[in-house]
Amino acid sequence: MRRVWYIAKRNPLIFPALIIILFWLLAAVVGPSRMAFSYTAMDMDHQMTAPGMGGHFMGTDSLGRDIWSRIVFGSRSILTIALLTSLFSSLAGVVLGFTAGYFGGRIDALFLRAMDIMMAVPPLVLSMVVLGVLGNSNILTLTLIVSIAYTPATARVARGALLSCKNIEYVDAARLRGESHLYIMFREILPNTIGPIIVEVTARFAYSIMMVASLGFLGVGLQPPTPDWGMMVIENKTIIKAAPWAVLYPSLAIASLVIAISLFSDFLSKVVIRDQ
Amino acid sequence: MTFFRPFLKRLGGMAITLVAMSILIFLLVELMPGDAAQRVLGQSATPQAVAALRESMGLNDPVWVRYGRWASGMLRGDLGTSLYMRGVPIASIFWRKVGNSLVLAMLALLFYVPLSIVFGVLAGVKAGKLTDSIISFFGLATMALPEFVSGIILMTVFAVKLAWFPITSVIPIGESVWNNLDILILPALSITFVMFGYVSRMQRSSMISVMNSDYIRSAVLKGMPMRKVIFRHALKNALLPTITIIGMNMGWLFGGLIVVETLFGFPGLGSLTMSAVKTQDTPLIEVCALFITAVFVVSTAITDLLYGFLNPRIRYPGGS
Amino acid sequence: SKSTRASQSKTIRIAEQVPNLITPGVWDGQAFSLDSSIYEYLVDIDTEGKLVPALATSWETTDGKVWTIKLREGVKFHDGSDFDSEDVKFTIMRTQDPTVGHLKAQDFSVVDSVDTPDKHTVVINLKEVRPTFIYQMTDYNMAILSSSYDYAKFGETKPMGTGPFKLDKLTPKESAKLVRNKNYWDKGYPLADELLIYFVPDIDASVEMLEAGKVDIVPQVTPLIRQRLEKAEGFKVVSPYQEQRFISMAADRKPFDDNRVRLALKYAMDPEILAKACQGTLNTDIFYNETPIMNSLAQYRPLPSRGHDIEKAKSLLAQAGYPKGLSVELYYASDHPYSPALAQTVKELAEPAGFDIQLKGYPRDVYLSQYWMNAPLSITGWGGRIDPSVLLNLAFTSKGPWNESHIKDQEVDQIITKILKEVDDSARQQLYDRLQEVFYERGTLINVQVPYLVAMKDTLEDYRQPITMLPQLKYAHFKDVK
Amino acid sequence: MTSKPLLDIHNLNVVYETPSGSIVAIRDLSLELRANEAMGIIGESGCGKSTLSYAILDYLPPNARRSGSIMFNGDDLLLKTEKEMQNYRGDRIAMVYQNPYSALNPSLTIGEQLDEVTRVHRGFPRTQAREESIKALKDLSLGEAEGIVRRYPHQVSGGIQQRICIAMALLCQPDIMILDEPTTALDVTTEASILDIIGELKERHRMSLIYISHDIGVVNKISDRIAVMYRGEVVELGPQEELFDHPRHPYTRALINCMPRAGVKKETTRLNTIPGYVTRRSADERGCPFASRCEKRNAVCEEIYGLREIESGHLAACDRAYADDVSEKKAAIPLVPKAKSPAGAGATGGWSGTKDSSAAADAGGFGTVGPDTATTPLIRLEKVYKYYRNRKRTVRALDGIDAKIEKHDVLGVVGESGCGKSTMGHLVAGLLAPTKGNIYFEGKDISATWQRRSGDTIRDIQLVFQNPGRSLNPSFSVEQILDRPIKKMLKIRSRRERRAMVIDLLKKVDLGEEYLSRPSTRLSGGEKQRIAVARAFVTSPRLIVCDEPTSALDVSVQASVLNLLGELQEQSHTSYLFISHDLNVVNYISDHILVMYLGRVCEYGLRDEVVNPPYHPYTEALLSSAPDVNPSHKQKPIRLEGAPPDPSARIVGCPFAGRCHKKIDDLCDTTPPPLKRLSETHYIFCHLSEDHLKGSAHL
Ligand SMILES: Nc1ncnc2c1ncn2[C@@H]1O[C@H](COP(=O)(O)OP(=O)(O)OP(=O)(O)O)[C@@H](O)[C@H]1O
Ligand SMILES: Nc1ncnc2c1ncn2[C@@H]1O[C@H](COP(=O)(O)OP(=O)(O)OP(=O)(O)O)[C@@H](O)[C@H]1O
Ligand SMILES: [Mg+2]
Ligand SMILES: [Mg+2]
Repeated sequence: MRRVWYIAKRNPLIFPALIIILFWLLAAVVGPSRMAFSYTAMDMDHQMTAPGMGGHFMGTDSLGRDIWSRIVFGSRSILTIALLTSLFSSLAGVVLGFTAGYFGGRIDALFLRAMDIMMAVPPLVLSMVVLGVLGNSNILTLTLIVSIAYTPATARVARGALLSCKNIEYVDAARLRGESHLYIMFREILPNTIGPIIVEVTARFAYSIMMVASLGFLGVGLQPPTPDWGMMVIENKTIIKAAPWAVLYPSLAIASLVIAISLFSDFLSKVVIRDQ
Repeated sequence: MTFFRPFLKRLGGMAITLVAMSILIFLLVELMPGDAAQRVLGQSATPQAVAALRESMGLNDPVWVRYGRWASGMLRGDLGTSLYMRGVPIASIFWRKVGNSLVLAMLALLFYVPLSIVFGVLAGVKAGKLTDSIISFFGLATMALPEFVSGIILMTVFAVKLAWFPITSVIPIGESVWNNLDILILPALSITFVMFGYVSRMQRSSMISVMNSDYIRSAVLKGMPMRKVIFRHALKNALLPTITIIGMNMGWLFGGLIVVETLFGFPGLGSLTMSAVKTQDTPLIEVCALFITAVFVVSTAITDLLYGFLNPRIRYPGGS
Repeated sequence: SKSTRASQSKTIRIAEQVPNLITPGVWDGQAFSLDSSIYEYLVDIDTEGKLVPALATSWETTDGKVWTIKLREGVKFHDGSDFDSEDVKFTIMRTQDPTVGHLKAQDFSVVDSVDTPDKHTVVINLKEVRPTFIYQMTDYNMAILSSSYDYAKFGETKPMGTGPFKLDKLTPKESAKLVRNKNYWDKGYPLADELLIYFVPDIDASVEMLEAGKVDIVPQVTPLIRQRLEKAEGFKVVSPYQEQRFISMAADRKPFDDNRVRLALKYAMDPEILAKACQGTLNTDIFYNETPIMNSLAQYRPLPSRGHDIEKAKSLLAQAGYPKGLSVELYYASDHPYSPALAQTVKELAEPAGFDIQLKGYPRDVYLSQYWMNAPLSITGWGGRIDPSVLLNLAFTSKGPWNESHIKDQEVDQIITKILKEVDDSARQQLYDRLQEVFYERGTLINVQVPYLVAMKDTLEDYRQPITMLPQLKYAHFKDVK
Repeated sequence: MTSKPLLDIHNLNVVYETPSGSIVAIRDLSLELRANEAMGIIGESGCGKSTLSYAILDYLPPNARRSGSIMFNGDDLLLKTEKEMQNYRGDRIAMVYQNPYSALNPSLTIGEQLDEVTRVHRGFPRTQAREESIKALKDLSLGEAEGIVRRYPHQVSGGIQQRICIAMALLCQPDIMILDEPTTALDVTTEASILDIIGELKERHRMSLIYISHDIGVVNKISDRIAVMYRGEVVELGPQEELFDHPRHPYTRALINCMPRAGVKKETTRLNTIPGYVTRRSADERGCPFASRCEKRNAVCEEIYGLREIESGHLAACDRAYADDVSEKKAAIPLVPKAKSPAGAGATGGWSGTKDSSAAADAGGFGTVGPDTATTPLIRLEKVYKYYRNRKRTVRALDGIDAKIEKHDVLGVVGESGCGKSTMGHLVAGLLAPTKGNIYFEGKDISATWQRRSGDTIRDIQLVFQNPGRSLNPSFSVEQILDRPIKKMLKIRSRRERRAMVIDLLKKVDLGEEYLSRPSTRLSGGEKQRIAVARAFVTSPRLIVCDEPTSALDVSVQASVLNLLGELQEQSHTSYLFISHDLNVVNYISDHILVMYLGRVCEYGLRDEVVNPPYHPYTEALLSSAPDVNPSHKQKPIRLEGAPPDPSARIVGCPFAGRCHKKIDDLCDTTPPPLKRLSETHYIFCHLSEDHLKGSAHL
């Protein structure tokens, strides 16, 4: 704890980052129920009004919808997807990477080759093609695809983490008392690799947000009127001059959340990586 | 001999990856809902017309026959014909766009590689100081901004407000990218933004670990001036992981191109892929995806070889 | 530098959206600058909306069954070959070629034979009476092609017709350069020397190019862009014609097979709000009705406004067996002007009545090729037709190839058949009146009429684009340049 | 002494700022180094030895602060700027440190790294610099210097790398050379020859040395004066002989006494230990740094202390150092004699019996060994081969060795690094399976890995690893670590019963109940190793394989662990396979000793037979190289030329032939050495005659 505090003091940016993350979490959990406007409500007397007018804290878009409500509501879907993808991909990554790294040999070679192949397609391209193929995307497909696209990378991280522990003597000690592979992998090794894996999860979290936003921007993300942040940016790009807030605030939302999470992830890696 | 062996091995590995990848892409795209023939003829076409087209397009063959035909076409350099622009050979559109994208990618590389290495080294040498904090935060922030956000920012500042660069990156008719490098600046900068973060952070941490290494201690304690320590002793070793990262991120670069090219309307591989997906032009999607994959695989292989070449431990293996 | 400036101003640059198929016959409605400048039609429509001669100099029919058309002499195709009656015959017979997948196949199946008594006369024998047949020749897919040119092979890469401009260079998915056709029959035209067409997929990017002075014309902009450009200096946004967004309810499946559900949706709509969502004003530039007939047409008959009545809608739904409301998917083209805004507004308006609408937006091409015609509820853009009958047959008879709402109403079928054959104008109008009543009572569509918008430099003059949707760029020129 | 000191450190303090507060690494340290003097600095790990050396050259991490003064030739180094320091480093003061491999830049050739020293400090042109470099290498008796300069560091062996580092330090003929544990990472034989060279060079170049080591034996070989450091302070300083003969400070005494050394055996002696371990020192701590571990501490220790001269040139920081306490003066404290254990009886058994003598014969003359199976040994290795194959090469880690361990017996295995000691241990423990050959446990074939061994066998053979930090799972508490094997192997369900057993085990290894919930990361090295030992004893095994169990520990901790292992062995009659590269340790604990070289056996016998002539030339070399605490034993080591051959090469003759100082030309290279049976229990593989083997210059 004292260590954490010491590191935090030397990385003061972690404080605003934590506040921002907390803010968005809070927004996602309780925000939507506290909004003066529903995220789809069209206030046709206030189309593209500037922030502050007509009770619209961040102004409205071309359909008179409240930007603030949409952003707050949007935090829900983006955080859900990002959380789920980072968890899924890490889970799948840990299972795959651990299995491959632990058993080594042919399994590992096969795994590495498969991961090479999967990694050869950039995640964004893969997701875009698949979502394009599927046509319509919802939270489930989006989560699934982004998770799959990210799994090879997390699997490699997990495998690397496992390999750094696999040949340490306490693993041999466990073997010599006849422990099962599962026990060794998940009871002996996992707790010691949890640091890099958690760092990876948080990093994935940030990447997922960027990815979902980018997919929204490319028009293969969630369907309107779900207020997806990336989609809001592209939707309102036309009115960037008439109503810059409609582009600015969603962009700021994306940027603040991703930067905050990246800072957090960075901080976490400093805490977790002991020898510094 | 020592140099050729890994080369051949890489080549074999590359081939396997590419073949597997092509199968994957082909299957994935062929599994698209909807019938290609129907798509060509539209919803109002008669079933006979659709059936006839199916037959003539060879869609009735088993999937592996179709894959074989497609793959052998690819090997011969025949990229097939577009489904959407009926009868237009893909090659006639494709290579020009690839060329455009490569110019853009090269320019971006030209921007971000030296930039991120210089700043990464600087941050690494000044680790813990204010310079480091500023560079690191800037790197993190740029990295955390999706390309389209940084692209829009760049666009509003440099194209709309200052009008230094064109707002869209359309190539004037009858000209090539080469005469219009100004249209590339903003897209290249958007990519630079994102990649700068990755590469400079990598460079920083490898610089730090090198600067903490025993041989740097040796160099300092030999009385070498700081300049010599950094440039002669540290940099060569600290660059190795960075080179790997740059090579590995080629895939990322192309992913980024899709967003950036779409945003700036640049006629490159990225926007071609995007429009292929939007029009569900399956043969074109396949070619684009395969090409991006190939770029990644080849650049990874080159990186590996380069790494081996630059690293004496791999170049001259074995003890005395 | 003077000369470059002069030549520049004789060059018109257009930012089109990505071209669709270029070969006539299968166009579903995009990239018309390229096509309409290369190809021509037998007849054109002038600024007053009247039919005027183009490649045909005159046309006549005695009984509506045999049509005799005189062709213009001295017209040459871009490849130097002469235009004659064989080419017209080829163009018409091509509609029935199954390998083409011609979109006018249905309409021209009425053609029995085409005779070419001499090089400049064509006689078309129909199987049935069609008093408005000549209007079919204005359809954008009926560009006159050369009988000696291989369109299957070169149609997409080297399009060739008799139009005022010739293709000079085509970079697929990027740009096209068209140059003045020196042998053009209409002496003095075209006024411009060159047309440069950029295919820019993103409408915002196109507008930015316009603002940056890189192009002169951007067709098919949204009302938001109009607002934006109107604030800036040096641009104008014109609306050469109105187009329609049909909110179609599929009559052949649940839930819209029940007219009460259709009525419920109609009662839930608020035309004022829909107009605002389209960034316009109701009955000024946005119109709303429930029939396929545009307000601007002579055949249009106003019907009483239904009014926005949620209670009524609810009770209708309850009567139809949906007391708890229902859930339905609405398909639309997410990158087509007005459609996304309309879709979201329809969803929002219908919600209080008990409709839970899921939006399914797809890129226009995907939408058209995969979901259109196959959706319970959809929003599709429809251009106007100079004569409504052209559209009616296509989209509202039970056999119509583009019958997206799957309406199979005997009375509608009968009325349309009669309209097609009816020679007498007032009798025909009575039929139209009845047809609109039927649609008001039990129709399958809500018709939101929206302006088609073209943004351009304000120095550009005589941009003509009649309701056929085909721009007539041979007249376009810059203010001081002749 | 009257000569002006070359280096005068005065009241030096070094403080590190860390997350858990400030740590004083050097405290009020004063030290003088005279010209042409070798100063040895010893102390346990963490006493600030390295910090001192870096403080002199101003190469401390950013979180360190220095104060005081370091006068070099009249200039205060503490006041120099970074730029000015560059003129001292590598030119006037040079340094050599522990790990030669990582100290050389992997991407520059050796020549490039050497040349730049003279190019920067002397401004030599390229060719002259290169000549200079080659000369320096030749100075260190590196024969093929012209070839070496063109290689990269990874292409030469560790011993050569260290010589290169030394050559690099010598290039500008520095006034002072600081050596920070330069031989710790090297084998004893290499260490010995490098120490030898350093001694020679010091005389030749007339420079001063600061030699840092945790090993008294090593410092002893090279130093004129010795400083003993403890927790950042010099607690005793004096001429080498004087310091060893009359250590004044309790810490020095303890340090000297806890080293196992020639003549000290477990049957007769218990090693001295220092309770506790080196703790970090916070800024506000007062009093004698050693007080908390000192058996003789009194109230005064908490307050006054300070280095005072006791005799001329001999200083100590303890008030009792003045008292000429006769009983404590000598390093050799009377040690508690212990009864010889009955285990020795088993040691009279014969050489690992080879039933199939013809097969043995073609593998190298084992045929002379008669079947001697009066008693079945606990473990018998029969012609065991272990090859590590990878794509590039095959390492012959074990090349057909025979060995045996008697019941209630300790077999010590010694040999240079890489000779296959661990491999042998792992084969016995079941982590690996032999490539060829058999391992018998009480006559039962167990040549398989743990996966195929029966539960009984697994319980009967346990393993203690070298690095205690790595053998305990860092995310478990002490109780979890001990509880799991009880549950898993003894199948005891009751939680309460298990806990009682755990407490019992802890008691066995002298740890209290309070350790139960301690996370294993918060234990000192010695405590960790105790827990590891306790874990090995969970199943009351018949055999424990100890793979260098003390080599990662400080001498004081090593002593306590060795004591513990010895005691437990006495009590439980367990047998040990005790692996170590340290002959002194093996000598202390073993009943039998097996000397290995390159995967083969050189010599086997009762301890006293092995460490006394006649012995195998390799054993002789090892013995002569082993550093001894007692300065009177200063001896000329037998220099082994070159490094051990490539373990993947197939060797026809004697593997040691290439480095043997008694080699009989061709014969050794071409014919495998025959087995010589020198007594019932003593075997040697060598071509030399027994007389020849006896007639050595050693001792
Ligand atoms: N950068 C640092 N930050 C904080 N504490 C440090 C740092 N470097 C060393 N220390 C601490 O300072 C003390 C002295 O360390 P030093 O390395 O000088 O000891 P040493 O005697 O050389 O030990 P060893 O024999 O292990 O090399 C130790 O307690 C160590 O943990
Ligand atoms: N897993 C392995 N793969 C390949 N070679 C190995 C492996 N393990 C050990 N070796 C090689 O086998 C030889 C014997 O190794 P081993 O660890 O048994 O030696 P050791 O005597 O214990 O050495 P040390 O004193 O350094 O621990 C060495 O040359 C080593 O490099
Ligand atoms: Mg040290
Ligand atoms: Mg070992």
